[in-house]
Amino acid sequence: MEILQYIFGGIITFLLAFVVGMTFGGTRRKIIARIQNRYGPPIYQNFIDAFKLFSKTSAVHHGAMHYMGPAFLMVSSVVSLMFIPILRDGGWFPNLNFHGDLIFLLYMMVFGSLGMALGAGQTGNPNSAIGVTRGLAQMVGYEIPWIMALVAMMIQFHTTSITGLMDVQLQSGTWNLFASPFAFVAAILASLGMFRYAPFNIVGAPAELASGPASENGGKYLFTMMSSHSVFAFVKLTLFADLFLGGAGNLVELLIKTFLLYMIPVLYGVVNPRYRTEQAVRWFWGWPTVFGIIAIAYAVWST
Amino acid sequence: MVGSPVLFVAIPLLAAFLIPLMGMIWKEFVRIIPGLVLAYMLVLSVSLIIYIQSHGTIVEVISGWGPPVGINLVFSPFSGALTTLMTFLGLLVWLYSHKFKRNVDYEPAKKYFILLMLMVTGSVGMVLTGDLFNMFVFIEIVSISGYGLTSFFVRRDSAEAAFKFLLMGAFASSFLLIGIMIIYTQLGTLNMAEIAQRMPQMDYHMKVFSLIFILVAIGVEAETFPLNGWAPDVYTQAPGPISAAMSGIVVKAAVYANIRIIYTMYDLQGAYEYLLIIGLITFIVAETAALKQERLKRMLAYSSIGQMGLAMIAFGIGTKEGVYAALFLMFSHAIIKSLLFFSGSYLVYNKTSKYIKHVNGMGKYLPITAFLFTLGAFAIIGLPPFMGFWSKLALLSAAADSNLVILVAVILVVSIVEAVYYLRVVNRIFFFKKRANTKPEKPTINAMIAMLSLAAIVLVIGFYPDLVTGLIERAADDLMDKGRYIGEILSKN
Amino acid sequence: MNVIFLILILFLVGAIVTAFAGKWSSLLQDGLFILAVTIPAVLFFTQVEMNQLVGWTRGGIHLELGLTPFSYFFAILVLLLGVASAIYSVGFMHGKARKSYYYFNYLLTIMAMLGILFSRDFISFFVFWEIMTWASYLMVVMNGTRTQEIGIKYFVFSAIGAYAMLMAIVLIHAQTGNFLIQDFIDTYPSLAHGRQILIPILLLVGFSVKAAVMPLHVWAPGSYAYSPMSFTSVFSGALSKMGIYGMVIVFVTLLSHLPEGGLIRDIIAWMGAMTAVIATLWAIAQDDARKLLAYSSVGQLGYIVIAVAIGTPMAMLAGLFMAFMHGLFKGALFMVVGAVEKQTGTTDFTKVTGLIRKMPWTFLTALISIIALAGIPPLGGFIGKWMLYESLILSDHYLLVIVAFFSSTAAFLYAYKFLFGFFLGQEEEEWADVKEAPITMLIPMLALAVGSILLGAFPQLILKPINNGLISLGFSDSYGKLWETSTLFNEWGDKVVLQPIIYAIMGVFLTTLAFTYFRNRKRTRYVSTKDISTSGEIPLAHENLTFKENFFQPFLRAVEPVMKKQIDWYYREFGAGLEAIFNFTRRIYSGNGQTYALYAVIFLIVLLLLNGNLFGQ
Amino acid sequence: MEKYLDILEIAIYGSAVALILIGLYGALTKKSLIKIVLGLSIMDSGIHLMMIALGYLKGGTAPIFSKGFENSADQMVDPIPQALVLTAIVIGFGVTAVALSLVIRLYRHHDTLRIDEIKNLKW
Repeated sequence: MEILQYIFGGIITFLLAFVVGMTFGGTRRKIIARIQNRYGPPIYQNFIDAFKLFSKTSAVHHGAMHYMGPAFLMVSSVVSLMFIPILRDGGWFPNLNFHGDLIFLLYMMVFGSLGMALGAGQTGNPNSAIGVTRGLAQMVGYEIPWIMALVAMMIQFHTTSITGLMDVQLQSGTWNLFASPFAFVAAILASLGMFRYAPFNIVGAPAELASGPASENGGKYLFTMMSSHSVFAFVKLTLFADLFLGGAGNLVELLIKTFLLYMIPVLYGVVNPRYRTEQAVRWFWGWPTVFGIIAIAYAVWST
Repeated sequence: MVGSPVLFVAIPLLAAFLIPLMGMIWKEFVRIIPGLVLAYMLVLSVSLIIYIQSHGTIVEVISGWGPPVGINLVFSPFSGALTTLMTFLGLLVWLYSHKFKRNVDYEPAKKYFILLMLMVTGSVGMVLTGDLFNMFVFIEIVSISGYGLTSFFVRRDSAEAAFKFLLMGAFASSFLLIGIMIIYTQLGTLNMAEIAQRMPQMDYHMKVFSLIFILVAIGVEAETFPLNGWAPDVYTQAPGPISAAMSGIVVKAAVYANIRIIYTMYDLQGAYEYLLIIGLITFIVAETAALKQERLKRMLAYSSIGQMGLAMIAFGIGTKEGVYAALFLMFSHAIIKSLLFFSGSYLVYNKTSKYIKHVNGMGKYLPITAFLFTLGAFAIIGLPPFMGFWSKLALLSAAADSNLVILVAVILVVSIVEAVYYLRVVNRIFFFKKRANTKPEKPTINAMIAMLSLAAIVLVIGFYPDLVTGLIERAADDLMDKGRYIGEILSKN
Repeated sequence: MNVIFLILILFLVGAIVTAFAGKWSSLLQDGLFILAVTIPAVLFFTQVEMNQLVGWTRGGIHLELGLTPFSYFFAILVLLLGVASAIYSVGFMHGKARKSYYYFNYLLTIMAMLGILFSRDFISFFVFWEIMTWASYLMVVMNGTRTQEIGIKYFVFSAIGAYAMLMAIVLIHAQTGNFLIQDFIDTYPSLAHGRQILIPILLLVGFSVKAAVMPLHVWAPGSYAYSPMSFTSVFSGALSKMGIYGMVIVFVTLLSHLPEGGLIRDIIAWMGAMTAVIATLWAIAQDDARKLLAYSSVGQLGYIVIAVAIGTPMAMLAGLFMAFMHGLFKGALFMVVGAVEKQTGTTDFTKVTGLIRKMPWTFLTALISIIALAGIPPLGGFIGKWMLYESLILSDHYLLVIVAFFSSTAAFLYAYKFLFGFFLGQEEEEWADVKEAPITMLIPMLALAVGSILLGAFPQLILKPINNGLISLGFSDSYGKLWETSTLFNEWGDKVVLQPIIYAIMGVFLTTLAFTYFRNRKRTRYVSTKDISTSGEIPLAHENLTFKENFFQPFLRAVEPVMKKQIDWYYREFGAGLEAIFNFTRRIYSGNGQTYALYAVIFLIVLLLLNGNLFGQ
Repeated sequence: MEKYLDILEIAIYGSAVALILIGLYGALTKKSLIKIVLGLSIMDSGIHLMMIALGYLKGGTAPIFSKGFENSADQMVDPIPQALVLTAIVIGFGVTAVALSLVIRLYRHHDTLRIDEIKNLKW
């Protein structure tokens, strides 16, 4: 029966993440449009796109890995989702909350990129491969401040589990945003790269690479990829909220917190041009890493 | 007693005079008789070794004159072990060259075999003699036959090498005479045991002077550092088996003389340090010089010098372990270097210039010879489970036991250089393309037997060192026990 | 006869017999070769008893052989890889030159590795160590390419290591009077302080060379790359672990008694970390699969060194577990390269491409092994990494976490490059008739890949022997029960439970796959990689659609400053300088006989002038 | 008589040392092979002379036990150096002969007698 409970909880959580992720994505498009002085698509435009892709039938495929690429991506987002407490105090399905920790999550989160890259590789489209190499390079860039932030948290609060970190915030009454501010800054700066919005969108580079790794995918493949991206966005936002903003007691709180967090990369992206890959990598190894080091120093000092 | 040590000297000298006469009867006698003589010497020394294990050291007094006046030969565990080694190698060298010199005319062959026999005899004499002046005579016998053998090939630069050897040898013999003279005027005797006994009475400065003259003189033959300029040339130019005999027999005898003088005759502590330092310098200079050699035999020559340096270092440590290590080193070096010279000669057989590049690709054409050379190279580098390893281990162990940590480190670092140049050759043998103008020459069956028996020793001792360690240990005990040596000789008086 | 002897002698006899059997029949030789590996392996697992010592005396030195639980763990790895790679070798060496030579050295290497693990005294240890070195040296130079450079470099560094070890051994002998390892461990705490520091350092230098720790790693890339691939899988997978084996013993039994032990450990750990980073970066820059994997091996060994140097119970478990995993996946990956090399004749990424449909099983092995290498859950690689990070955090080595994590992330780059380079991308005409590798090569490859998966789900299979081994070394037993559940947890009580994770991953994966694949299966058709969308334009025949050159150029540009010069370069310059000096000093032998005579006279005069000082009473 | 013997002794020692030094000079500085061999011979002679001189006993007689001299062992010159010198002279002669034959070979091979031009073997 436990299995059924997991499956049911998983599906519900997935739907929640899907809806929230899609909506946020639509909002972003709208905001960008408005800032660029356009009218922009409606907020629900993403749903329409997804529905359209979902109902399309693919005529061609490029082989086994081509199929598996989106599946890998989906595994990464959904399994990560399962390990993240959506609401604190078990206010939502616990899923697999107690079975993994931060380091596990780190690896789970990069799993998708690699799987996707494999799928993109088999298509034989040079644009995909170029996009993949850029994406992987950028990932090495932002993982450094990101892991620094996480390690700083682990040092400071003596736990590597996400629920543990949430409990710490509950007990002390302060958010980690204030308890370890530098870690928060480093993590947020790293998150700019994770979302791959401008200025770090050279991976997809719609203009010249035809959206990079995704370029050979349409129909169901693209739908799978799109939904897993949305879920993944939700995963990241929820994780940030859990780690730094004390988690959320109910869904409304969760939505507000995640939306605010989401605005950071979105707004940063709107006002910035695009970096080249090596610039992006070096950018991440600049100030974000410095903040990361300060965060660790602060954590060591404060314990 | 199965025979007397005198026979070691008497039989070959007699044979040397008889061979030309016998040669008139049947030309093959010239080739066969030296072999028979060497075989007899080997049998004799083995049986004497067995004999002395139960009966103690043999001191043979020649023509009834007691030690201070007459000449005596001493067959102790130490000198006996060396004698066996030398005669064994001598026999192998003979076997190796027996057919090797087939294409050589009667006259040169006669000279070659007689001189070879005399060289072995002289070396054995150096080891066995208990008289300082007698030692000088034997050194001269070895040297003169060495000059002759070095210049054996007329068309090469062999005369040049021989002349350098002669020049150094002449200086050495002058110095040795001076040294002997000083000792005689001070102590009035030439018997080594008596000299050892009376040494404390000698004036300190005279003692040092005489020691220096003798050390420099014997150092020429023993290839110590500033005195070994002749050695690479001679090894390069002499026929292959003679190079083997030089490094395996002559130099061993010279080192023996060196050691006997320092350990038994003199009571100067500084002499050990001298051995250590000079040995170390010899080792370093020779091994580094070998690194960039272009000629195979010259490389082997420097390696040989370096190994003798190692033996001197081991003697210089001065403890029983050190002596044990040194003897083990001398033994393994004699065997392995002979193997290397034997197989190396065939790898570069057809070129008088003997460049290392001529061995390129020979592994394909001369597989067994190439394999034997590789075995020798691995063994001399000191890779287990071959023989060289145990001797090197003994040396390092002895040095460490005497707390000479730096020495251990230096030896090991220089050993890396040694490994490099040997492996470069091995790589060339197996993995380079044969050069168009080299012609592989198959070893004769005799040469093959000689090489295979050496290789068998390398392998067997490598897996089962106990075969020789007992013998070497007894020899080391014998050398360390100065009082017994003196007592045994003088008791014959 | 004791079974330990029997095993070693069987290998030795097998080596000789196999080498000569080739004269009669190639098939017989192959059969004998397989038997020569498997029979001792079977004997080992069925007959050898723990902690049973056999002693004998050789050359006046007392020697002992025996099996401890700790070496048992490494023996599993050696024999597993040894057997797998032996089967693979039969296919790989088919029709190649120097087969007898290969078999001989292969068996000798395996024997030497087992001998090292059996050795309970330093002399047998060193003897087997050196046999291993020269046998593997002969393998490295076997292809005959760049022997004077790669081979000599390998040997020189091996010699540096071995001689450092030998120095330590003779110093130990000077202290204890014998060569037994256990005696030395017992007397170690009572040694003089200088010796207490010197001996472990020398031993560590010796082991670091084989474990390819920077700055002694420069031999590794070349040697791994230029050996036959079937041997490299043992070379990198098992032989390098002998260094780890020694290091762990030194760390656990010696350095724990030393006040400065912590410092030495930290230095080694940092050296391991630097190795991991630098080697990973260089691996990314390689265009040859063999070299890529070679650098990758160095990098992976770096992690293992970090773990064992940190030396907390969890780190030790992590390090040894990673060592085992590395043996499995790197062994399989080298076999993959060998298969590709065998079928296409080259291992250059810029040439070979799009083999996935030609060699699907090879690709599957590569995929699984790469996932294990990258440390992605749920395969075994992740467990090792996880334990490493947790133990680093718990033991307050925060910067090391960052460094290790960085290189682990960067490893994704070359991991992807490996898969993409050979198997993905455009399917070129040139490789249209490449066939799948023969079955003898596929079976061992896939077996190792299955091993990676199996250890991901059931790490206790191997954590148990590791744990027993560490306890037998005298290691504190706070994690004694770790392997009983498949739950990994750290001292803070946080944990990763593997089974639900694996189920979740499989479930989601299959669901999505079903969603994209099974509903579309009938209606989609396969199109070649030429048939792709290029932003609406149809690619012309001459247009290059293969992206191979400068694969990670942007990334490499970002890290350019640290990759300007290889450490290799410094060694080369140093070596060249030394050779020049030696070349100069040998001019002492001027060739002029008179000069030599002059030396003699001068030497005499100098000695005479020095006399009193030189030969002091 | 005494004084005469003293002077003789000094003269002998002096000439021995002078011979050795002359020989050394010749062997070490002269470039001609022949001169080097000559130098070696001269040096040898000097050493032989010195050996004889060392064994000499002032006013001693020849070391021969003959009628009338049975009990005069104390007065005899030490016989051993003389024996040694005989041997050494023979050896020196042999070495010189070998040396000269080598010189001939060298001259044929190199067309020169200058030792600093015969350097095919070096380093």
